[in-house]
Amino acid sequence: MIVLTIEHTKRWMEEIEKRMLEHKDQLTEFDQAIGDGDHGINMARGFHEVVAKINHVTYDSVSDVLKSAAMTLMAKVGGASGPLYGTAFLKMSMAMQGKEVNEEVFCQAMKDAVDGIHTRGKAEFGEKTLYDVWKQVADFLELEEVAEWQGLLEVCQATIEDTRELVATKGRASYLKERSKGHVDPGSMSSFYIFEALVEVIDWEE
Amino acid sequence: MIVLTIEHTKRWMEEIEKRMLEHKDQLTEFDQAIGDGDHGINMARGFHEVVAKINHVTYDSVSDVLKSAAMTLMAKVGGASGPLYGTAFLKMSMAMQGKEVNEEVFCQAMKDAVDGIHTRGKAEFGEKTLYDVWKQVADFLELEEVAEWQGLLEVCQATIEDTRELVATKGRASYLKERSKGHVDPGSMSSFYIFEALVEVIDWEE
Amino acid sequence: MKKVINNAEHVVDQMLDGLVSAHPDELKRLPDTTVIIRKDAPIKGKVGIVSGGGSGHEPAHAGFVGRGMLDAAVAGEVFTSPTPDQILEAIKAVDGGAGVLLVIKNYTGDVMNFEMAQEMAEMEGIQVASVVVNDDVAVEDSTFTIGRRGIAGTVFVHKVAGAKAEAGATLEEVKAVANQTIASVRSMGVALSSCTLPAAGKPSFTLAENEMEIGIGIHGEPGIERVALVSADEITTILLNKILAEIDEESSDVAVMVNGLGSTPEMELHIVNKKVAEVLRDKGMNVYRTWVGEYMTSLDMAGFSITILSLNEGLMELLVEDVKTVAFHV
Amino acid sequence: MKKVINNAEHVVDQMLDGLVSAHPDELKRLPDTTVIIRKDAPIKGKVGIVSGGGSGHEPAHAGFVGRGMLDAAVAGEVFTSPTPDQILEAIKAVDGGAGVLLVIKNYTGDVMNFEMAQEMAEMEGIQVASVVVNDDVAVEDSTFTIGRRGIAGTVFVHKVAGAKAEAGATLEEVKAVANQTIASVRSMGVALSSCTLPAAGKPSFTLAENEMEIGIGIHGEPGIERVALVSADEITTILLNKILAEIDEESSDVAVMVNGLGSTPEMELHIVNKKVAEVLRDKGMNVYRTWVGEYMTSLDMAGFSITILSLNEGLMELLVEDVKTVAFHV
Ligand SMILES: Nc1ncnc2c1ncn2[C@@H]1O[C@H](COP(=O)(O)OP(=O)(O)O)[C@@H](O)[C@H]1O
Ligand SMILES: Nc1ncnc2c1ncn2[C@@H]1O[C@H](COP(=O)(O)OP(=O)(O)O)[C@@H](O)[C@H]1O
Ligand SMILES: [Mg+2]
Ligand SMILES: [Mg+2]
Ligand SMILES: [Mg+2]
Ligand SMILES: [Mg+2]
Repeated sequence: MIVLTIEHTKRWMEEIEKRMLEHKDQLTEFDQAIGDGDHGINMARGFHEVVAKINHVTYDSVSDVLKSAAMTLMAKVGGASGPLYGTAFLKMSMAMQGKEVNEEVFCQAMKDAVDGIHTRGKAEFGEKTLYDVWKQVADFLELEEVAEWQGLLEVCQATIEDTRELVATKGRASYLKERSKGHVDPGSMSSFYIFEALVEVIDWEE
Repeated sequence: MIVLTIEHTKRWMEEIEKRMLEHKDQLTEFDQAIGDGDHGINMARGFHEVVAKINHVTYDSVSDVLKSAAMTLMAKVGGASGPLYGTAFLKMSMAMQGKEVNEEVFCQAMKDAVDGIHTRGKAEFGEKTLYDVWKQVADFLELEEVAEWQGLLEVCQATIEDTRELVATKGRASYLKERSKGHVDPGSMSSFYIFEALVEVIDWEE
Repeated sequence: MKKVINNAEHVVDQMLDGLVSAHPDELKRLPDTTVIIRKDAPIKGKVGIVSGGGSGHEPAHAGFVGRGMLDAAVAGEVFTSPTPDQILEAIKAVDGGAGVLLVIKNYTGDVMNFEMAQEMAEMEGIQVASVVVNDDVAVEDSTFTIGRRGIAGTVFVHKVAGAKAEAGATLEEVKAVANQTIASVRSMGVALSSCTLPAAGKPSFTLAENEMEIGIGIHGEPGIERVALVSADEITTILLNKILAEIDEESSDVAVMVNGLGSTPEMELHIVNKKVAEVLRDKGMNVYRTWVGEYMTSLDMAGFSITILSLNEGLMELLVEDVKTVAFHV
Repeated sequence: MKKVINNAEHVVDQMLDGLVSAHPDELKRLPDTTVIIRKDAPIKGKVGIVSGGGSGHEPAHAGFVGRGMLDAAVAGEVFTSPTPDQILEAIKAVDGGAGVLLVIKNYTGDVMNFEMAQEMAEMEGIQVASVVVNDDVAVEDSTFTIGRRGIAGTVFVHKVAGAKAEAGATLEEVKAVANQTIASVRSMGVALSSCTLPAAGKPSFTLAENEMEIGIGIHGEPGIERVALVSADEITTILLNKILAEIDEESSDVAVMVNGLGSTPEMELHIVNKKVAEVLRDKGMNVYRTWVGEYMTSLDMAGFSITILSLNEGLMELLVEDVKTVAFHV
């Protein structure tokens, strides 16, 4: 069964933008608490640009849509999250090249995205970064039927809750050491919105 | 009758210092309202230095004490009030040179001080500066018996009250134009303390 | 109030020592004074240039001491004109036989103290001339007022007079070009927040979260009006219009200074300068040189001032003449 | 929040235009980029030096573009590393055939974005080397951490590498001397108040009226501890001890930078420098050169940082070599 069509994918990006704008202040506040206070601003700017870009182009494949998104994120976000999200979507795009995006292809794409984030950011699982969320989601999708994929929202939430009490050891939050405990990692939160949007669009057809 | 002895004069300066320190914040607040907020600081610093100076010197005349005071004020206060008070005491000192300070000599000294302030600052009566207070006091002393001199406090107060509602046309306060109305001129207030101290020491013997 | 100081009474003294220890080869503090002079002063046969004023305007005035600008800067207490005795020491230290020019900002206190020092120096046989800078168009200049205040435009007077003196001009010539600069320079400032004097401990005034004071003085003296904070472009236009209205626009060549008052980040000053450049271009004026930064501050006040100097051939040359100071560069 | 801006989204763009219009003869903005380059770049046969980072640190980094220092500075959004495509444009614009050195401040984002740009440039056949500055001793440097942050010491790296490149050295030589500088420079800062990002609209953190944050990062990242505000001398001693403990004190010759973070008046920086000079003298160290002012700011944050660069013959010469930039002078 097809998980993502070109339309789904464009819609996915729009749903992400919607959420990033809606939660811009929340993400910025999270980043003010354990970072430098620009994450919400970065995400809102980045995905706004992504939507602006893809709306003006007609694509022949999901892979191409995600490639546009990846390139735009790399060029418009900056900071730590830009290269990481850019890499994630670029790897997805590459894994989907010349393919219809069914369950299997999507799972492989997520796997590659996670590897991409890992190589680029060099964070291990449990260092309290967005990597934690992506890793958990990828593992979950592999195990579950598409029908069950809404479940990934609980997975994200659970991960965010689990990592809340961790000490960050990568990214700006790591400067806080013990003081990073008890705060939600901003990048994990923005990743949650990315996957929330995904569920939204996958449900969209039915 | 002798109005000021060397001792009186030293005591006069000490009494002024006491008041300037005590009312430092008040004078600064008045100057924050219509000036640049340093008058209390300037007066406290200036008269503190005056007392420090005269306590370490033995003088053979009131004129010499006032000359020391004048020179110290000119060297330590700065701003507008420094040269003006410095000039005032210097003129007094000159008027008392080689004389015992009786009622008549003191009145002449006050007259000269007022003229000195006038020439140095070029303010006319009613421009809402310390000149107003000095002028009124000098005129009053000329009319009254020493016995009545405590009365000069009311004169100062009255002048300060009258000038409160005036628009300042000299000094920093003049930049406020209409907005200077309703505020007491800081220099007039510090002048009040100078004369309050004077009354204090003149009574002192009795 | 939060300040990085040891004791409010010693801020000026310690600041001067800190400045000199950062520039031991160029600057010297006259012992037991608040006077900073060029280490090579007095310079034989050169007119000496002395300026100064209250402290709290850093880098003014000591930051402008050096070859091609000031020979000496006299620092008073915070926002308080220096005293005649200190100014006299400066005059004596830099007189190279050709006389000394005093560059005074137009404030009652400064004028009185510098004039007294001038009288004393003349009594000691030193040839002294003085000029009074009054570039602040926020204050009306009439026979009924004490006249416009001297603010950031003073820095251009220092530069021009300093260059002229360095070139070997006479005291009369240096005074003339200084007065020509004074006649051609106009400024106006705006404050977004008050400053706090170290010894006062609390802000000199208060502005609401959405207010600004147009025409603020560099000691926090009130300006023309207190209005709602608007955009950088709008503020810039308000200030420029007032300034240009009071300037002799005969010459279309101008020098620009966008001066930060203390807390306003350089980023914002550059945003202002973008608009300044656009407005002047649209008016057909030619910006010869621009300085953006902190030159005449007001402690930790947030805000800025704009200065426009109308130029002729002579002023252009003097303005860009080589200079070696801590805070002014061409 | 009160800022002199037009629109939070355009602060970087408008700031860059304002900067260039103030220095049209020295600086140039690459069209449709946030890259500021030397107007005469690329310089045939000279190693190009490219640095940059998030905006909000003005005069860093564009203020250091010019002969003897940087060939290009890439500005990101406020506190956000610039993107690889922009950095790539800068590299291409300044490559004079001898290769390009990237001077990167040690932050995850900066390192990732600059490395990606380096990879892209190398794919296009440009020889690129990079160094990562990590002078902030407030952060411990261990294999379990992401290492020390890059703060004001970066300016000395720009100066030394720039002078070496100007002298015609090869990319390897320039990289080597840059790394030597990085190994010899240590800094630490303190904040008295937070900064406010234009787009955030409210302070990044809050400090009580009597608090200061020792070891603050230039993006408002937390430091070592939040303690009661003490005297300038005490704060200076705290910072210096931590810095000197982490520096190779073999050499007794040092360069000093007392860097204002934004709102702290120059007066206070000089008071700090007085103490710095005294402490170093007492330790038998020789202060070769001192810079006091704003070089690596954090928007409108109140506070300062101290940087100590331990010197050898070679570094001394390069440090004082002639330089022509907007914000760094020798
Ligand atoms: N090395 C890393 N690996 C994976 N994710 C990281 C890494 N460093 C930072 N992040 C993520 O980036 C987020 C911060 O992004 P953002 O605030 O936009 O960038 P910056 O930290 O440069 O300001 C963090 O919350 C964290 O989830
Ligand atoms: N031209 C003048 N003539 C007489 N008194 C003046 C004149 N100008 C100012 N003053 C007095 O000086 C006072 C201010 O003194 P101060 O605050 O110490 O100096 P500054 O105004 O230089 O800060 C005013 O309140 C006013 O009384
Ligand atoms: Mg961030
Ligand atoms: Mg005053
Ligand atoms: Mg004053
Ligand atoms: Mg950031």
